[in-house]
Amino acid sequence: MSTVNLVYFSWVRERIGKGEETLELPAGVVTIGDLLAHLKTLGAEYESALEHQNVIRAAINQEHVEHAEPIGGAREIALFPPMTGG
Amino acid sequence: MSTVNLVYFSWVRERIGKGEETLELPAGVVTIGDLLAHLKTLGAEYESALEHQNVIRAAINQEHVEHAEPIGGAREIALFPPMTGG
Amino acid sequence: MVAPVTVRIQREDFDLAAEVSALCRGRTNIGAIVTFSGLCRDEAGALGALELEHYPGMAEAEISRICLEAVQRFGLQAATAIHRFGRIEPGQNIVLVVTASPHRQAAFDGANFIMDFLKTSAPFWKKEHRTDGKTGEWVSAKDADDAARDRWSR
Amino acid sequence: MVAPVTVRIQREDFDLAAEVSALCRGRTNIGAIVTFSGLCRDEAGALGALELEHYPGMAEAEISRICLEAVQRFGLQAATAIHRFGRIEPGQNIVLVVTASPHRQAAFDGANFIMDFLKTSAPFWKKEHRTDGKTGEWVSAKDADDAARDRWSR
Repeated sequence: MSTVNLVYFSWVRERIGKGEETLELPAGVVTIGDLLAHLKTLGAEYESALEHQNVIRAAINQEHVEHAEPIGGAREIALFPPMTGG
Repeated sequence: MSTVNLVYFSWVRERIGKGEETLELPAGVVTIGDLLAHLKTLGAEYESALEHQNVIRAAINQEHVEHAEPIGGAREIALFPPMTGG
Repeated sequence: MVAPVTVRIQREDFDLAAEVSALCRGRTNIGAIVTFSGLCRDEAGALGALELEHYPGMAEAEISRICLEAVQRFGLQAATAIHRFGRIEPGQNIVLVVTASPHRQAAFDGANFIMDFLKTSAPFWKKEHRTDGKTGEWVSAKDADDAARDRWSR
Repeated sequence: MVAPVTVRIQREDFDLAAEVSALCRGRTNIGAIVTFSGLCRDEAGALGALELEHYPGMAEAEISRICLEAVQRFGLQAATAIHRFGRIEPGQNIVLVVTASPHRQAAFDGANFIMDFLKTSAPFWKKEHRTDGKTGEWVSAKDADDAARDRWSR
């Protein structure tokens, strides 16, 4: 088990119903992809937020990463939709 | 014979030694190219200014033209080096 | 010499002229300054306001990375990027980018590059508040923005 | 509605912020404003000043033609171009271009296009006054500027 701070933005945040949380991750959760699959088992709000898994973007310690990226000793993992700034 | 106002800029003006003049053009002067050839017969200062004839730019009535352009009833013809504004 | 990259994420508006002056200060060989201001459009009267959400910390970090890459890639003398968050109404500023270079094309390309990457990589999200009072929708990312970014990797 | 193209040839300096404000006035759907400021470089201390000669009348006419073409080609909402003449010292402004558009790439391309054509077609000539007191040389036109212009006809 490892502990990680999760932060959510935009409609991912709205659908999950909170902006951040701290979770214990099971040993099988190695990559961002594993994390998304794990979160979807936690309830309908996660399922709704992460339904179209391929559009979800992730950042580890405030840097963009692919879904295949190992979580390693991440302090903070962020999940959000494609960005629309500028 | 036709009468035309000529204006000169930059080193064309400096070498000819004046910024403008009014000239009577002989009937054989039909194009800008003819005009340049005619001017070069008027003295060493014109020869020096127009020596490299292909770099000289021309405008008729304040619009850029090629050397092959007929002068027609031009009110004002300008001769100058390549531009270096901006 | 001031550090070549200035990045700020702020709720308040910015002052174009002040940012250009700040970027020029102490530099005597600038030949070209390009600014890009991104404004909130009124969408023919349909849009009441945008609400901009951002990821504090990462927004600064990501835009700084983009600006530094632009400085190196185009040989810029300096670059400034300011991105606002919170409620922004039509006609108001959203983002400012300023680039300085001895030569004009580098300044143009640097600002264009920063905006293309900022659009697709800076962690900001826009929600629309419509004048008809309907609940706002989140603005969708555009494929055209990805394409604009990808042309720089050619 | 203000006319979409504003062109001025003047001895005095210009005010970037004032020109941007003037161009925005009465327009509520601008999404992007790009400005280009061209400055006199100090050439590592060698340059004392530039003396800019121009062809009065044609300078306005030619820059107006360029701006109108940019407005039509890129669908700009407005364009402003101001070119100074007379003595200009290092660090001082020479030229300003401002473009406005609903979308960012049109604003960037419009300003870039105007500058490329202004460089090669607007009747201005620069003479250098050097700090070593030597008689100034006329600045030569650059092939690179012709090439920059010609890429727009592709």
